[in-house]
Amino acid sequence: MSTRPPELIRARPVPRPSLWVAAAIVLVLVAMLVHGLLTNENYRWDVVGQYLFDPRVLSGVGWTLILTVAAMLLGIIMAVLTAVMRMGTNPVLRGVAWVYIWFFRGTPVYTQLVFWGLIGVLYPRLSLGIPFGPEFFVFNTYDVINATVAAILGLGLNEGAYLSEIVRSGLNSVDKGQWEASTALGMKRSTTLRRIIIPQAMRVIVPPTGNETISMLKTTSLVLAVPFSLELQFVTNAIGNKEFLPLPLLIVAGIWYLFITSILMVGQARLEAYYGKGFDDESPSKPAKGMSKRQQAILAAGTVKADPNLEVTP
Amino acid sequence: MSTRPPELIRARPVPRPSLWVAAAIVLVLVAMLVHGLLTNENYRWDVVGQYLFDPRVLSGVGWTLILTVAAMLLGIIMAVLTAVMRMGTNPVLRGVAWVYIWFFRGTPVYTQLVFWGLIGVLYPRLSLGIPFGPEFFVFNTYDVINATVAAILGLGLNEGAYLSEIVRSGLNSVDKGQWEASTALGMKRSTTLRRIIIPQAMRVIVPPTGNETISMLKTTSLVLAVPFSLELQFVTNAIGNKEFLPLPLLIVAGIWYLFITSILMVGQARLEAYYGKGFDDESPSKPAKGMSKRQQAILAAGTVKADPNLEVTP
Amino acid sequence: TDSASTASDTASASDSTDLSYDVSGVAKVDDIAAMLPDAVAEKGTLVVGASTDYAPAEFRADDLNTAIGYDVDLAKAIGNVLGLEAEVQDGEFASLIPAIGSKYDVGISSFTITPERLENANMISYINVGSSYAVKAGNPQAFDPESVCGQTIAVQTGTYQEEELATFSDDCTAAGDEAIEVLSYARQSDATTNVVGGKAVAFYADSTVAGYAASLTNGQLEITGGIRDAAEQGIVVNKDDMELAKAVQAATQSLMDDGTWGKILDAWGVEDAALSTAELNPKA
Amino acid sequence: MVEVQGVHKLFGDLHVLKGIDLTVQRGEVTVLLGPSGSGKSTLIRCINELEQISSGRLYVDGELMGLREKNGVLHRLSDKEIAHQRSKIGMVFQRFNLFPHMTALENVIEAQRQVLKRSKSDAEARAREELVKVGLADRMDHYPAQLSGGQQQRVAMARALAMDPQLMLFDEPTSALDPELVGEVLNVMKDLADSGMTMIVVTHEVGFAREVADQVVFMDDGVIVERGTAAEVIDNPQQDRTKDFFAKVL
Amino acid sequence: MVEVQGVHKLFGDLHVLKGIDLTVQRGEVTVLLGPSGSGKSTLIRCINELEQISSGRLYVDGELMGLREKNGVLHRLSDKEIAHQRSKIGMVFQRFNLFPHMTALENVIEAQRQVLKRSKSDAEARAREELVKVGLADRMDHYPAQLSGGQQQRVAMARALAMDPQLMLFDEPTSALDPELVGEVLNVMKDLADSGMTMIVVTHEVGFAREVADQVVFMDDGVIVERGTAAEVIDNPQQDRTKDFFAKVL
Ligand SMILES: Nc1ncnc2c1ncn2[C@@H]1O[C@H](COP(=O)(O)OP(=O)(O)OP(=O)(O)O)[C@@H](O)[C@H]1O
Ligand SMILES: Nc1ncnc2c1ncn2[C@@H]1O[C@H](COP(=O)(O)OP(=O)(O)OP(=O)(O)O)[C@@H](O)[C@H]1O
Ligand SMILES: [Mg+2]
Ligand SMILES: [Mg+2]
Repeated sequence: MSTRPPELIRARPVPRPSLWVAAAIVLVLVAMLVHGLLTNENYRWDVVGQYLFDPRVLSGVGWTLILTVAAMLLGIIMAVLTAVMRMGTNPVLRGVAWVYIWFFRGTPVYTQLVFWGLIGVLYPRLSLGIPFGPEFFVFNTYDVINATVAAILGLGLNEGAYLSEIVRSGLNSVDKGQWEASTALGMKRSTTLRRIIIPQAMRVIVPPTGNETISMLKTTSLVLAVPFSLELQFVTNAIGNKEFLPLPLLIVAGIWYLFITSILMVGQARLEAYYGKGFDDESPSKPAKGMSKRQQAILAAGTVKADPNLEVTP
Repeated sequence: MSTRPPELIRARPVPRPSLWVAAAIVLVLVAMLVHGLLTNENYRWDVVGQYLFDPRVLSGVGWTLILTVAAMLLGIIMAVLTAVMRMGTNPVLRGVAWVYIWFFRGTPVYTQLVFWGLIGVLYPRLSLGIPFGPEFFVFNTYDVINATVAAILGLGLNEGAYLSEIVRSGLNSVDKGQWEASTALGMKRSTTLRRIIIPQAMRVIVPPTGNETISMLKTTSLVLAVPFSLELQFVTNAIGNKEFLPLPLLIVAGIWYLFITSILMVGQARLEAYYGKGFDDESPSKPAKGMSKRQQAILAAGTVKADPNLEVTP
Repeated sequence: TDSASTASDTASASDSTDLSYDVSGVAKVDDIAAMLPDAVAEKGTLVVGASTDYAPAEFRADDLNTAIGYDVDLAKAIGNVLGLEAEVQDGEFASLIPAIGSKYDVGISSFTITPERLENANMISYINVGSSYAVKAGNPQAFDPESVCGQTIAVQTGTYQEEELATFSDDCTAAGDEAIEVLSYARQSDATTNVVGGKAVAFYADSTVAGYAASLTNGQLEITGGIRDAAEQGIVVNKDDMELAKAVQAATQSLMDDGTWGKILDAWGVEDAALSTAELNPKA
Repeated sequence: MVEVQGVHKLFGDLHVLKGIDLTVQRGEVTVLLGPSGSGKSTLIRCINELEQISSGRLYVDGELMGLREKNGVLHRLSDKEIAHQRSKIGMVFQRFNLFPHMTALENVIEAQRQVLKRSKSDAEARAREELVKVGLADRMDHYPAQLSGGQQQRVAMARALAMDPQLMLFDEPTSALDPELVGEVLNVMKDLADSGMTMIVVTHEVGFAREVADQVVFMDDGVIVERGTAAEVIDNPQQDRTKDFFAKVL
Repeated sequence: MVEVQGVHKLFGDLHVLKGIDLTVQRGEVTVLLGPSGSGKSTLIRCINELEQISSGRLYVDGELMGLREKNGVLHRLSDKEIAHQRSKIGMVFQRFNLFPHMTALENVIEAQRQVLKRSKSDAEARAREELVKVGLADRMDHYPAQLSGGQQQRVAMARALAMDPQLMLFDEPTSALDPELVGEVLNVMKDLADSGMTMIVVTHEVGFAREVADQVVFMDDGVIVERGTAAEVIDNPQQDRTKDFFAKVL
């Protein structure tokens, strides 16, 4: 039996003039756009360059990243909690989870942030104790919920409502057979979730969560409602305001957002490759580089049905 | 053969005290929250009531809805266009679609809206003609792109970048066998897309699009960047500002958003039922009421794999 | 309370290279300090809320952290008279107003006094600021402040001038003329930029703000038509805290009487704006 | 061992089991045959309490399944009690349902640790033993995706057997396998039957039924049409429906 | 009718077809047999240009598939030309692949309208004719989901036949069907063979091969191991691999 084919077919591809026409048009348009961007003096590229690495801007970038990460972490915790509550049998907890999602999705995050910022005004003291009964600990609200905490709470709780549905859809995507097999073996719901379902659901949950992170990056700019005034958009606005040069400073912020988004998108693409490869076409394709054996195994088994690598709004 | 079982089993359910404890705790907390909401005088419910149906507020609601619908329509058009471009074989068009998505997802929509508002300053004249060659039509930019148009363009183009991935994932979710069958029958790519793939992909595309609509509702408040000053959030802020009563007017806006969101959520649940029933559990369940025979048939055939009813951020 | 995480800052503007008037010479007046409610007196600080994006009244120094401006100097001076340390904290309008009386003791942030507002807050008048139109240098479009109908005019959202323009516009349409196209921006700097950029013919703002903006845009803008119908601005105190309102009123009055207030405004290049009586809830 | 008495099952309005009576003796192998949709899967899922029956009574090892009668009133058992009843019954599914993120060995260890609370070393020793029995001594550290269908199905059997079941249920254990691989799974099942395990098997493999079944049950449309030995039901059916079915399948 | 000359197919580094030579005469029925993964599906997908071959030549009806030789240089055909070549070849898939949003009739009409540009009435008349032939006169207005697997597969055959193919390819057309439903599809295929259609059929149904095949081809691991009549290959194989395979399957 021959091991290598004698001569591979090397054929000329079909000529496609429309491709070149399209390419030409696009290149001209891009050239015009870039030309316009560079020469239009409204953009003041000198100012952009001057402020791009301003220490205040850099600190703004840092705070934006901190808020993004912290809010996403809180969001994920809330999301897993409520997703499990919604899948459970306890109608009260299901109701609570539903109301949480309804309320936080239904109201603008800006309004929510205003309220978190005002929480100390509305409820000056927080107490831990029996409702209508004795209180064990009493805090001055503003001691506990300072601006940073309020910003993270506001963003995180809002995000949790959106992530909750992602987590739920991830849990639902795991083949029912997996539930049945563990049930038939006598495993409890919680054990099944922890040991069997969640490890497999990660494939579906992680990519859109990456997406949400990209959105969150830009949503952080709303924390000026708290008011929290150290993140990127606020800082660049404040400088632009002061110098009467809002446009170049918007560009400074835009460049940073685009830069971080690009990094996150690369990360997301990696994650999608890690979790999703081999699902799109049914052929046994090469697993993504560096994928753990465990992950390859989940993938190859195809017990997770959906591949909802949906992108999500900011 | 017996047609009805002689006696249905009517057994007492397992007592679950934890359920009642949870219910009690939740009820107390809800009672406290409602009590706090009603009695905390910062909320000024009298003012809320007074402005809830103020004609300016109602007109704001109207404009918000108009913006939402128009931006979603533009977004859907852009999304289908770019999703098809990305799935195609022309590398230039694929590149353009990718850059579009990268840029519009990567920069904050607020910044985009600022630029759309300033487009007339940046490019005072729009011309239709051969690049670097003669111009056939020349417009004064502000005649074409007024505030409403700028707001819709800004929101719609941003949304298109997010929806694009939803559409793409919908198209990908259709069983590869459908592509192969039409290819084997000699059908062209475009015919296959139009006649075979898109009708089936709707099941996956429509629910998250409903979601995006819910998000868009609240994103419209960012059009103050254009500036466009007729939508709900702007109007209530302006009134709150004027009267020194920002909190009750935020609540007015919040109630309206929550109300419209609730309606949209009902609509979305209907859509999901319409498109998604019978997928979650593999049993042949009853199709949703009012579902067309055609839709039932797509469903029952199960040629669309994913059920990514993912919720999406605002 | 809020630590380094917000842009709040204590009255340390004098260390900054930014413009300011040194009020450290203003001494405590015991009679007036005695009028303070016990809670505030015991606290030892006067927390002042301000929306620090309105130069030159209240805005941020170069470090983006320190609040400066003539309102800020006034706040510090009032603090000195009352024997308190004034602390200016930033807040967006929506989070500023409801928090006066709890998070903030008073609000000093160029609030124009209107009858509607007086229904919901105590206000103490301290400055009389007119309105001015600013146009591109040389007024290339020959904007005439006396015939504004059909013009495109930028304004900052929520300002007194926004309301005024709405009224002018109504007058125009009532007279069968074209309405004014009002571009309402969230920030004054956006309004300014759009006049420089040519989207709007003019912007309409507090005369102080317009003058300051014109001076900062390197001669690209000029004031046209002079200072127009002036309106009083006031310090905001919670409706239910008459005691504090009266103490602040007395303190402000004493600063007017000893000339400090006039000197502060002089230092910021804002002349003729100082009021000579600080009136509590004036009938505007 | 298994007593099914007048069991009905309704899914909403759909009447799927219409009064099933069936007895399976300890050590006996029962093969369920019948056309698609006749309710075979539903019946064995009811025995395992994966579905709740709508009417009738079901006993396994003398114990009433899923219910307790106290003072003439029926009470549902708690999840924990049901899990306990279930742990006596092993089940092998048509689609294997191995845990894809665990190796063959881990698959067999998992429930022993979580449900029977066996020590790590005990569970592992037992798992190795069962995997050797099904002929997978050299595949223990492979993930399911690295195993052929027949090997996966044998892991699934080892996983069930490690729980010391008194009854094994099989729902079309070979119908998802390539024709070449069917044999290896049927062989393990034969060995198991020979070892005296009580088994209920849904299958279309008529050869297996002939060779191993003590009792063959033919179901159609939610009722048992005919039952008896393989020779009676398969080779000499009395009912028209049964004759018709075997005419087509054989 | 079909000439496969030294065809190799690589998926990346995976060498799936390793030099296949095969001739199918007009009117002949060829049955492909072989274990899973041996390359049977890949071979018929190459014939239909659903996959591009890596090496060798493939002729259908004397025409070189997918390529044109001009001045000694190979050029790929455009999508349009390939679609035209394809329209002469009908294909029936294991999983039917009917269009779920169209009725049986619409399924058969669609490609006639879009590809052959037949008029609406012509296409409908032809569709009815083909559906009657496969015995579905009374099921034309049903959606695929309302049809049994056997009925769906027959619609798929009608859909392919309405395009006037000169060659029909079948990839395991009965392996997704319940045992009871296999017969009806095989019967239609037998009729088709009797009518003189050239057919290449991948199937595990040895009975069908015996009855209908003019040529039986046994593949393993990307090569043709043995070929001949059914009597030769199935009942009296020469190669060990072939013997082994039929020993297990029969
Ligand atoms: N969860 C469910 N909800 C509603 N109907 C169901 C459910 N499970 C099964 N059914 C229905 O019950 C009937 C019997 O199904 P069952 O799976 O028991 O048949 P079966 O004999 O195992 O058939 P097969 O050979 O196809 O597996 C079918 O009509 C099926 O559609
Ligand atoms: N698109 C593809 N990409 C990579 N490998 C593929 C692809 N399609 C098939 N293969 C591989 O080619 C080999 C032959 O596959 P093929 O489907 O032709 O086998 P088969 O004989 O039809 O088997 P079966 O009876 O299971 O259908 C297999 O190893 C398969 O994994
Ligand atoms: Mg079954
Ligand atoms: Mg195959």
